Amino acid sequence: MNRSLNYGEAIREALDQSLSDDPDVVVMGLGVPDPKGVFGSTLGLQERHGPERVMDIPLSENAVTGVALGCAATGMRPVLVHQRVDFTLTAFEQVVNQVAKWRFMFNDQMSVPMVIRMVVGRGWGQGPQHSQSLQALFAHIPGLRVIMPTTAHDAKGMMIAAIRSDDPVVCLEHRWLYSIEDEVPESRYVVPLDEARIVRSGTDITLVGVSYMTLECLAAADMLAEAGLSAEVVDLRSIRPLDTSAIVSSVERTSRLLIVDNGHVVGGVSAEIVAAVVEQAFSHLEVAPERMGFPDYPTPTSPALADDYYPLPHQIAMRASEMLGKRFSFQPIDRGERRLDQPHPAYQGPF
Amino acid sequence: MNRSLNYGEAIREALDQSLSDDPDVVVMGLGVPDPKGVFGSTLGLQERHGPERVMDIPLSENAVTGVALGCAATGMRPVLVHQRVDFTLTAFEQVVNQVAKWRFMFNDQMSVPMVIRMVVGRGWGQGPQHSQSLQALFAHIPGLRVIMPTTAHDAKGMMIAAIRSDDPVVCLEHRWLYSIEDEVPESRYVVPLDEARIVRSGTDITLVGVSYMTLECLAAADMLAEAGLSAEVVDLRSIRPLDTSAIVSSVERTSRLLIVDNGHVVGGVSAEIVAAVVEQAFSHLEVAPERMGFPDYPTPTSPALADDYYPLPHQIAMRASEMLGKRFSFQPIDRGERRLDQPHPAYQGPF
Amino acid sequence: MVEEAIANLYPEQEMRCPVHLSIGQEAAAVGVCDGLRSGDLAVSGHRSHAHYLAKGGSLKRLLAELYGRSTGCTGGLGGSMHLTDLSAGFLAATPIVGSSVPVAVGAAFSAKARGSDRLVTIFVGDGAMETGVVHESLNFAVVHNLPVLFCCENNLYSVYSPMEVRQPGHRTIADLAAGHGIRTSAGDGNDAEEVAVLADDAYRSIRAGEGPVFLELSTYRWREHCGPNYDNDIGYRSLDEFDLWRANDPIEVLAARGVWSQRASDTEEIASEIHLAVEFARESPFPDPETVRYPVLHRSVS
Amino acid sequence: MVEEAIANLYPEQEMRCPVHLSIGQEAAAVGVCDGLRSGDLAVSGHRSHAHYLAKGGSLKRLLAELYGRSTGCTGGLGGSMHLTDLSAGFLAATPIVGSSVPVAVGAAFSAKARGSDRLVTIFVGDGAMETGVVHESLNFAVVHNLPVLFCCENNLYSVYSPMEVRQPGHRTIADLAAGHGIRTSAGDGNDAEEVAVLADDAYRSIRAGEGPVFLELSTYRWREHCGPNYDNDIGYRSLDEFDLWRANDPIEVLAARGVWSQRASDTEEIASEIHLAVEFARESPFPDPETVRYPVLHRSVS
Ligand SMILES: Cc1ncc(C[n+]2csc(CCOP(=O)(O)OP(=O)(O)O)c2C)c(N)n1
Ligand SMILES: Cc1ncc(C[n+]2csc(CCOP(=O)(O)OP(=O)(O)O)c2C)c(N)n1
Ligand SMILES: [Mg+2]
Ligand SMILES: [Mg+2]
Repeated sequence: MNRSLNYGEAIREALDQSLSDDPDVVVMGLGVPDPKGVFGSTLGLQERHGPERVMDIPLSENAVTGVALGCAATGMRPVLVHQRVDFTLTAFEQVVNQVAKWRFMFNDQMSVPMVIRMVVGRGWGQGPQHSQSLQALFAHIPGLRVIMPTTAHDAKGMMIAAIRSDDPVVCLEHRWLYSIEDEVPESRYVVPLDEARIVRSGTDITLVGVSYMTLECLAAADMLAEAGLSAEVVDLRSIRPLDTSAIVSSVERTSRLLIVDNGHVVGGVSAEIVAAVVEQAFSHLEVAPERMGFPDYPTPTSPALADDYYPLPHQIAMRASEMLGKRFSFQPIDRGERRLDQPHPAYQGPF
Repeated sequence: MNRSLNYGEAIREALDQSLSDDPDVVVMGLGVPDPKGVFGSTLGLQERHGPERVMDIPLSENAVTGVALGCAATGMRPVLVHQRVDFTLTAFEQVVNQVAKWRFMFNDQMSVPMVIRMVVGRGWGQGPQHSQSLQALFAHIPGLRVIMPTTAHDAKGMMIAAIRSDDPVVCLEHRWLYSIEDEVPESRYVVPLDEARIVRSGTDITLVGVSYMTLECLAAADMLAEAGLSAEVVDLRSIRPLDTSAIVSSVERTSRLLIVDNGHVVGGVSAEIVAAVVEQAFSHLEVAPERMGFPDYPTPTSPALADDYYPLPHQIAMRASEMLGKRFSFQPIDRGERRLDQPHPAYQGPF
Repeated sequence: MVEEAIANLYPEQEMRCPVHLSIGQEAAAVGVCDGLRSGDLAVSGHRSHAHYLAKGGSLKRLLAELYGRSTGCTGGLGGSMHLTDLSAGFLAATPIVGSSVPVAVGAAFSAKARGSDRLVTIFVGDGAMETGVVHESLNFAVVHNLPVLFCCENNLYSVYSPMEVRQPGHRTIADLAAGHGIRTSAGDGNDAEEVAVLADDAYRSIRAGEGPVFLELSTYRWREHCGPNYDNDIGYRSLDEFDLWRANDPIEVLAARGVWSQRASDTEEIASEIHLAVEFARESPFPDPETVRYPVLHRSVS
Repeated sequence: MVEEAIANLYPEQEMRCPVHLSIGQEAAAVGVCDGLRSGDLAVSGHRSHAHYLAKGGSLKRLLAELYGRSTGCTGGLGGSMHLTDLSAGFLAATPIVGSSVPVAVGAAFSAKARGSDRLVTIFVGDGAMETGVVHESLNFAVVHNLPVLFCCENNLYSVYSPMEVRQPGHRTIADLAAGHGIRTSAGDGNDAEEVAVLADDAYRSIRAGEGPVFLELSTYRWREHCGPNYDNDIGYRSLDEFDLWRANDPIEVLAARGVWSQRASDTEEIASEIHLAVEFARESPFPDPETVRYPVLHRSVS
């Protein structure tokens, strides 16, 4: 029970177990069986389950999304894997017009049990076309489920749930989470696809984190605690449907809401959260909910510019304390030799 | 000055004048020179400006978007035309990864002066794949301008501005607006791409309408007026950037905000408006801002179902009056013989 | 006759959805579906009524769907442009051009993966051959040697756009497909017998595991692109051209050859079947808005 | 040598962006760009350094870009994967596979529309041929008879994926392109002279208004897909295969033929140029975050 796996290994185990349990599951995507195995998440699967069930594809993301839909509509449970969400825009038509709509427009006569895994890049100069985080685009489309697990534990449980789900599930995985370990049971467990999780209780303000930003929120909560402020941290996990009630009930306790999205603020997931919370908990709010996330321009490549692009824990703590009417000066986390375009080494579970 | 044109004619005049004024302008799209001329909006243009400048394309929206980008980056000003926004999802990769980002990621060394016109379908059973209204997807992407003119007057002025703009502009045109007339000057005038417009002043509540929904808001404002309530109606017009200050200053006067989007509510443009207004005018709000729009499922085809899909004036009036703490019962507009899957005949300018 | 009935009734405005009729192109549908077994699947695009019926779809459920009724093959949710009928082996028709093609390929992939002897036929138009996704689909089908027939009904137009502005004149559509290394053939799409021979030939080799086949059929649409009327007056095609194709009526072709004679009793029988289907559609209830408002997503898994 | 220098310096972690090196594939870039005039444009994808330099790009600005400096060809915003240098006639390189191809076609369209004699060359890999957008682009170029050369460097791999899982073995990439009715040729991509002859031949016919040409060049990437190292140890390709291609070194090919002999003085000169460029890059300032935060949109029009 105390076994540790990292995020990539956890996903691999979910795929491995699903492939073993259900002959209808197939895994396909560019590089799935290659020596790198999509950052380790598909390593060894082809050897274990054969080239018919774990396969590479041509550089045709659009058609292969349709192929997966054809498989799903005729009884299989395909898992499509993309090394960057940016690449999957080529398949956006299939996802939005077809995958999301078949079950509805065909009057529930068939379901579309497929999973589309997309990795979100960050750092090391991946720049404008390899590090977008486009969950908001999928979050707007009825018929899709959209998840962004943060911990290795949730990654495994939600992946198993996604594969078993009869709805299409889009799963966005942040690259910087891959090496982070957490307690991951060996059993085939399921984490619900539509529930946020309180990762740290607090009383003064609710911080909602999306994916990697949940870890930054936890670090910010530490800083706030040192300053005597108590932040509750919610790991959103489900982007569509949103678990509004979990957030609302947290805000009913703390009266303050700061969302830290891993994506553009404008027109993003954080806007929907604000709107939903305002609709349901207006009278509980002491101050206006605020949002942090990516600024309103594409990701620049040079580390000199990219360092400035992402919210950092001390900035989150600062904003939270301002919402509480305080003004402390929080110091950036000590990163030793590490530059900001690499993941923070200290983030390790269990969470 | 009192000349009337309908929306389609107004766009055609904008294209015609732009083609005449600037040899770099070209217009391309499926069916552009055909006998129907994209609902009339491109009729006669090929005859006037030649097949090199006004042209049909192969059924390759994705590549042609790249072609237009290549034209724009080398000094031309292409206008791409699509008969449905749904079709343009095939080109989403080009729009998001390339068109929106070139100017930024190439450090302003070139600009991308292109316009992508997309018609939004509605009614007559166009159903799940021909009547989406996906402005929220484009609104999330930095580097794009996104507009949705409501009146024929604005359609012409904003189209001319869009063509002259050095940024890529996505213009979404609601099919039901095409036959509606308004005063449209013959001159080459410009309507700013980033300003909302107050179409009706009021004191009790601010109704923000998106595209066709602005007309429904005006009808609702009439009903409210009969009940003694004074609604201000704002025609959003610009989806990206949002004219937040216009909305905020209206809300500062009325203390109440109801947004009626022509699109899905969840994760939509209305969420961004709520979030922005809450951030800037929290203390002015008497009640929580509310949102209306399309429900969280795809558009069904049967009129028996589609009738229920779109907000109607009496429902808007009802919601507004509830936000004012009143409860009136408003009657549906009398549509005579017309069913709800056809445009309302009474909507005519000047607005 | 079915589609003529639709065309006649459409102006009553009770079928409130766009319809793309196949009148003039019937031979392709009939000839190609002739060799399909009931366990095989057909997939189509925006112009799909003929394919649906030829694959054994229910006339009643089709008409009810056009009339937006709950008894339609998608319960009124899809309308003319989005059909499905798994009981007839008709997987789906969807109207984004090209977009249903990879789905058909996926169905063939799944058939092969599960060791079934199912075969899939996908219908496309000449315009669809300009979409990238069709090329990606052809390549995928060839690489995986899938049991799928691509049937292209080349009716010379994409809406009102002639070939010249869309494709080069010095290659055929079959040539284009052949670039992918797929077996191709081509024939007269207005001759149901010829079509059936070509299709059967294709099915034989597909069933023998020799991989996908591409079939180009030349044909012509008589009515307007979308809607019930003739549109030779609007000027995108010549009356001469129309008359030439009109003379090559797929039904007359068979009749002239004596293969099929449309006897008065047949005509009557069909007419009465159509009549019954229309009645059925008209008398069927509309879907109930309350039931549509179900949440789109299934309940969570556990 | 330039890219070897990049490979050597990369582990210092001062070039903080992904790099896709062309070592082993130089002959294609050099031979194809040889016949381009300065007013012509080149466009590329993720593996673009060689194309950029061969088209006359600045070594200093390239290295400064890799080092993320404000003096880089995109001021540090783009990095290795997003290059542009209009002064060198290098329109753009962008790394979404296939995505820059229609843009190149658009540049050719615009050249033709404006009556210029400009020609555009677009470089793609074998993997890109599997993307739908490349097919749409080929068709568009042929229909409009555009002045564009499609140059495909077939290095047998897409990342670590071999041809078998992506394309059928019984047709070549040139065959595939030929389906579109485009003129094609193919040759040894490791022989710069042969490449130049094929390219010049293509340019002659393109400049004569005879429309686009497609050129398939076989070649091989020596190092890993992305990054500075050799990766023959990870098992996706055989050492035999590697050695075979290694023996066919594009530079040795020329040297053996006596066309070009790499004299010590040349080597020294190049080394010093590289050294200077690296110095330039290292000493250049980083871009200023303040200036990047400008609003993305131009001011409104009036
Ligand atoms: C991606 C996309 N672009 C445009 C359209 C609009 N459209 C509907 S049918 C059609 C023509 C298709 O031509 P073809 O494939 O030859 O079929 P036909 O109508 O001739 O049977 C077009 C352009 C669409 N449905 N999808
Ligand atoms: C649409 C898309 N899918 C996937 C990728 C990831 N990717 C980057 S390069 C590459 C391989 C391309 O192969 P090829 O075209 O043969 O070029 P090569 O690397 O061999 O020069 C892939 C799959 C991408 N950049 N874009
Ligand atoms: Mg056609
Ligand atoms: Mg390659």
